[in-house]
Amino acid sequence: MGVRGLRGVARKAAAVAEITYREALNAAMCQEMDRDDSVFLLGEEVAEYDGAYKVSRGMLARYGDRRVVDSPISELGFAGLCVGAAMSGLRPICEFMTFNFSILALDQVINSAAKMLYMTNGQVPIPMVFRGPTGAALQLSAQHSQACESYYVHAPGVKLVTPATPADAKGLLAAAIRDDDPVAVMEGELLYNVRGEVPDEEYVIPLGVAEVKRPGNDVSIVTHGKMVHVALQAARALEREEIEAEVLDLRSLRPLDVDAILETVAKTNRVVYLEEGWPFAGVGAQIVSLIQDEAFDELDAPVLRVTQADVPMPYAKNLEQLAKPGVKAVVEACRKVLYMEVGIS
Amino acid sequence: MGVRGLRGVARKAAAVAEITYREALNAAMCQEMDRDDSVFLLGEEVAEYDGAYKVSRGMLARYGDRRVVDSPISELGFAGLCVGAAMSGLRPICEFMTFNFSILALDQVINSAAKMLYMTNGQVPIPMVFRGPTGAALQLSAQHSQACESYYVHAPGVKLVTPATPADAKGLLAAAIRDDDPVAVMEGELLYNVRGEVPDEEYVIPLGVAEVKRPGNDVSIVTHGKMVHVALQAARALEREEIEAEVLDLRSLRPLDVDAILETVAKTNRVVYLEEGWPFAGVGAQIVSLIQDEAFDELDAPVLRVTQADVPMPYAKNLEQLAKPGVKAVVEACRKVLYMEVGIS
Amino acid sequence: MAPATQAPVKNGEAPAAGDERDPAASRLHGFSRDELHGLLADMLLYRRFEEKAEEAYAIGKIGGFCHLHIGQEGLAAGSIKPLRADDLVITAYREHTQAIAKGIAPRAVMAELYGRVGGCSGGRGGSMHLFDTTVGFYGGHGIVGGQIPLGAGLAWAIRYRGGDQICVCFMGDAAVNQGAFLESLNMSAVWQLPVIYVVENNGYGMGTAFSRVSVTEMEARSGAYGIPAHTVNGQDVLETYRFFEELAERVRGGAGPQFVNAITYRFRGHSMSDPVSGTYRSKEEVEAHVQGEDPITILRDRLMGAGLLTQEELEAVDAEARTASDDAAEFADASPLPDPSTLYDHVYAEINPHGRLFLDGRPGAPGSGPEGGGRG
Amino acid sequence: MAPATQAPVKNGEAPAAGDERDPAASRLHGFSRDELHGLLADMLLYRRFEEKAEEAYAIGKIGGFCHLHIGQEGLAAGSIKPLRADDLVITAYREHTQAIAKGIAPRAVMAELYGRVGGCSGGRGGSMHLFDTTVGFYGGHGIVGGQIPLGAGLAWAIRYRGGDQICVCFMGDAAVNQGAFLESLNMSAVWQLPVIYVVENNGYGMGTAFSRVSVTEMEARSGAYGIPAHTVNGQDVLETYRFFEELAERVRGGAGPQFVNAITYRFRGHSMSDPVSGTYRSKEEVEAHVQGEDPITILRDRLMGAGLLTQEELEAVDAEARTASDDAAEFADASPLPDPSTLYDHVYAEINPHGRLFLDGRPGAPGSGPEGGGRG
Ligand SMILES: Cc1ncc(C[n+]2csc(CCOP(=O)(O)OP(=O)(O)O)c2C)c(N)n1
Ligand SMILES: Cc1ncc(C[n+]2csc(CCOP(=O)(O)OP(=O)(O)O)c2C)c(N)n1
Ligand SMILES: [Mg+2]
Ligand SMILES: [Mg+2]
Repeated sequence: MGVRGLRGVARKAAAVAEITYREALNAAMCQEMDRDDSVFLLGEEVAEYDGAYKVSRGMLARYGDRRVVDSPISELGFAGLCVGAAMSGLRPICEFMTFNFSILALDQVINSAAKMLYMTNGQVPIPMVFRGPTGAALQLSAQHSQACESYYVHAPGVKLVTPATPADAKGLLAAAIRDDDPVAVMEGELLYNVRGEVPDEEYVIPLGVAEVKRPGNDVSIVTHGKMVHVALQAARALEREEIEAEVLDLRSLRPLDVDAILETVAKTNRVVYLEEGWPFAGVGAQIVSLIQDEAFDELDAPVLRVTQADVPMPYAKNLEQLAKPGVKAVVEACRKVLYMEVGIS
Repeated sequence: MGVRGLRGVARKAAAVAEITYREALNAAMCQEMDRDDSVFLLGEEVAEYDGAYKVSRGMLARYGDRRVVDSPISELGFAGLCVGAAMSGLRPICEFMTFNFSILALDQVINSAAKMLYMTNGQVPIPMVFRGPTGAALQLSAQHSQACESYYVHAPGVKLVTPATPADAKGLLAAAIRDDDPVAVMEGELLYNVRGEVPDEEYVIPLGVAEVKRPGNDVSIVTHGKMVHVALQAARALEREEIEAEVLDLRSLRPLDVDAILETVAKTNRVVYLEEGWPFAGVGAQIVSLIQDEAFDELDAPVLRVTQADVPMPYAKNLEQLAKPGVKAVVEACRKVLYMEVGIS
Repeated sequence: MAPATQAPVKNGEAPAAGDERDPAASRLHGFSRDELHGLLADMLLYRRFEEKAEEAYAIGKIGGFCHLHIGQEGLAAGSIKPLRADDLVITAYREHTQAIAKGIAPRAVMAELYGRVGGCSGGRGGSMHLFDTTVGFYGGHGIVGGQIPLGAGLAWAIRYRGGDQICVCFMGDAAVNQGAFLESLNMSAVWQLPVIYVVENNGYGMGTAFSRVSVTEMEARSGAYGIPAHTVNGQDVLETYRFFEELAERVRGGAGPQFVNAITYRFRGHSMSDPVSGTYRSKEEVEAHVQGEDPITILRDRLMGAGLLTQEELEAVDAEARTASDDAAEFADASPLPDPSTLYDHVYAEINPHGRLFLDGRPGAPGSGPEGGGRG
Repeated sequence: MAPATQAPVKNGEAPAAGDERDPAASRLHGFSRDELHGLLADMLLYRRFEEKAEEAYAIGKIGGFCHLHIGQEGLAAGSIKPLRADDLVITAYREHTQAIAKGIAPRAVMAELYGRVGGCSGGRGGSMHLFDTTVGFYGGHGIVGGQIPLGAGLAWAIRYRGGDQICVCFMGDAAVNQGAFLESLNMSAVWQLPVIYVVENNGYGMGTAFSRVSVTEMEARSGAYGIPAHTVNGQDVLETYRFFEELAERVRGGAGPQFVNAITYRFRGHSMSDPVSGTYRSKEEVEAHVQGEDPITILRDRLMGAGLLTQEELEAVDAEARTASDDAAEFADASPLPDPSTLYDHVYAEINPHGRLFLDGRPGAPGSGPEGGGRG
């Protein structure tokens, strides 16, 4: 991991510690709240309960109830309140218990946060963060298992990052908080316990820089968020067949590291896009469109996409497993873009 | 127009009349309300005011206030109320004054309407229509000029049609009302006054059947909704350069007439996708993805997309014109996929 | 302070046995001995059923979120049992016992929790999405407040058709802070819909006491729309039953929408992953409620006090409840997982003959499900 | 019935001149002659300004939606003029006169309506999105109810910083049926934010009388959250001014959120495309209000009745208003259209050095705007 590096932009940190993704998010918020009093955290259960997923553990005690605030279950209202606070220059971190519930708040995200700077001719930036888990966990059924990237990335005006590792969680969330635009930080319930090395000291990863999480020459698995781990598993499976897959983690969907995408396309000429969400007008559709537009002649095969099955998420364990994009589907897609026989392994 | 025909599925109507798109929508609703008492119309200003855009003119007088109902300005609430009524078997037509405002209601569209049938294991169909204008009219600025297709088409469970002509307006809206699934019917404020021939008698166009609005052999302009007219204008401009553009109007985005898309690709080998909305994860992205996946070898050039500029819609007349996808951009894109010099005409 | 926390029982304090016993002995509050035993049996069934579910969850037979109603059974029985079979009920995600009360077989509920084909939603819905429209149970909704407009819509449909059913729409106390509450109550009032909105006021939304997210009492919330507010002690099943019996008939008769603040208490954590007590409520608080406000104990004591229930009878009723719960679990366990080929079923009601409905490269015909994900 | 329709003036009936005149002559309601002339001049400016806008719209100089405030000027002056310069105002789309009242120059407002660079939003916002944060005017929002949570947020920020400003958040009568109203008022009450929510109750949301979408009176709407409700006659600028002057200081002093039902009436159609009368209100109703409830006429008559205004003075004030409006229109007309190269400006505050922000094939550098649309 980390092979491609950060193009020299991120601050190089000496000391690292192995912590969880959850702790990394917590560390990023504390890092930024320590340096800037205008940063505050607001959402359901974030204070007294330490967060529904314990991401804000200890923060109420540390910062008090002025800056760590439990809100009523009023997604549209508290998201809008945060946008309003940002209009006057504060830097709210608006936690959605999960992004599923943020569909209720989407009007404030799109019509207020995303469009504000433009329609005020630059007078009113919205320096805030929307964060929380997106996508499926385990058997949470149709209304609690939706990947929400498409809804946040379609409208210009919002940025979107999807950290996959603890280090990225810290660095990207910190960058999102410092950013002068509204940034959605989409996490994963199933990622919170993932452990990894994270720089101890101040750590910020610039938005818009993808990372090759695993180098390879034969086929590129481009992906983001939680699916990075599925891609890495698939790459390990392919390794056994002597196929070297490169795993490119976009990390940021807006801004999008187009150069990194074109680089990996040029390197392997074969691409699979893997994402957790539905296919129709998903993120992968845009990536395919971009690649065919800008690297049409570099492709040796159509870009294949692996997505959630185009159905609402079922509850039953077996159906859920079928519906989720899995290692097997990725491996088969990779074999297919390599014009190998499919369905053997 | 109508060259490709309806695959013999639509009822052939003898008598036609030239009416407006607005009148055609009205005719479709009356046609269906006459034959089925479970159909009703609910929305802001639809009754006493005859509709904000006068689409429901005369319907209150004809059907009474049991079936033509003015609602408070409560998009989430009345959309949800309609879904609830549909749960018990009624067939609501839920009018959004414009789809811009329906972002407030999106939770009920996605989490209730789209997912209901699935999570009830087929027990509770949602036979309803969401309808109203989408996209920009003239100088309505950022919050009133959004094309909302992506938000409605991403989640499986909702169908989406985008009539471009009066005849399509009548036939597709009628089909949408009869359909047992939730169907979004996205109209256009700038289309309401468009005139065209519409069958007088019962008229239904099956969902999922695209129509070649203009045949041509050199390049395909694939599009939907209001942009069909821009495509036809572009085709006429190209004709002057002896380029014969085919204009394929998808009419329905879910279900999607993939055969029709592949046919036109096979015919011209060069495609431009034109849409009113933003590019990132737009409908066009999906169409590109589909074409490169299923007709990779048929393409002589990358599929180009013409979309709204990736900015919130500005108010100023000149900026708005720049931001909207226009004839010139389509013509240039067509010339580009034909590898002709661009920027001359 | 949330009502449930400070003063769990606001009114309807149990009168002395002498006051409530009918002159014709062997009746209480007008209920016959059989009816009383029936209510006791109902509540015991709910309790044992959920204890069984708790066990099954612990050993991984049930997954996902699982929100137990334990402690709130008086409300389930007292509000749903007086309804007519063709009345409609819609609710949130803490709905196992409400589903059983409305008439879904414990087997079908348990199998749904197990995610099996025998479940009332075919295994696709799970704990939060129990449905059986044949008994008038319209789910089972997971977005807080999401069911409120839907409930208004069900009531709308009743009125539209000129029927005389009513709709009962349940929600948690935290749901009244969702905008959907305002919009739905207002429309219900404007259109005089036959709907009763019932807040199951257990004092907390997850870890947040109602008093921390509201400066007013619950009763104040419906007046803005001209909807009458009522308070009922949900731990007293007899009071609750009589109350809903009467209110349902009034609404059936055209009284228009009503708002009920039903005081209750949740004996378990918010869901299986939330400890029973800890950060947001003390062990003592929970203990006090379990001791003093258990709807089952309250009814049992009254029946025994009135000489309408013996220890043996109680044990027999309880044994039956346990047997039914075990049976439900056995049924669920034996019920197969859904057929993988049905993955794409029921996304759409009409499989349209034209075009492609599913955009992952599969035509959507049943049986064409992918092995792990779709393809864009 | 909507208040404005039935009884446009609910309280604050103008007392006889003798009652209101100060012992020290040449004062009325405690206002000095200069102050009174100032308020008259303000309202006349708003009126003439919007009449000018109406003209400009008719000849196509202004496009899109254009919602005039004519008839409601008493409220604009009476509620905003008593505020401090550093107090914040946020509102909906019928905001031309509110913007001027808070301190945006008529030139900058008119140029915005014209869509020119000299506009207060650089021509990008238009009539519905007037902004100037340097005078505390935070827009200008087009989604009905959308500004209500934003207003709560502005007030939140004041409290967060320990400031003593207040936020005044305006909305139309129809906006109180949006869920955002409940959520915002509730949060404001829970957190005791320094905000005044003002309903400009002109009796109609577009073509719908308030009475058709509410069974309660407006005053009933805020009690659910424990927020005090007040009613003021917005056609009486003096009453309105004194009322807001006092309320603003109370809120500044920590009284918490307030709700004001300001009775007013719109003399024009909902927007330029809506006829003044017709389907939803009769010609007679409008005429009666124009005759009896014009805030400018009311003040004029009182001043004249009290001997505080002569016909010549009135004409001079009016001439000034007309001159200022003409000047604004001339300025607007002379102001250039925005530079096409700025199309991609201000979508993001930070043009990130990494990656692509704009997905239509253009890197987003200023000056790279497309000729008609982007490219996916
Ligand atoms: C819109 C939305 N926001 C947040 C959640 C997460 N959540 C699930 S239940 C719950 C608490 C609801 O409390 P209450 O309404 O009082 O019902 P109870 O659980 O006490 O029965 C929360 C916050 C959700 N499901 N939906
Ligand atoms: C969410 C939303 N729904 C609908 C509309 C269309 N619309 C614009 S103004 C309006 C009426 C609002 O009336 P009111 O709040 O009373 O304000 P007034 O126009 O009387 O000042 C409507 C329905 C909108 N802009 N936003
Ligand atoms: Mg609760
Ligand atoms: Mg109004």
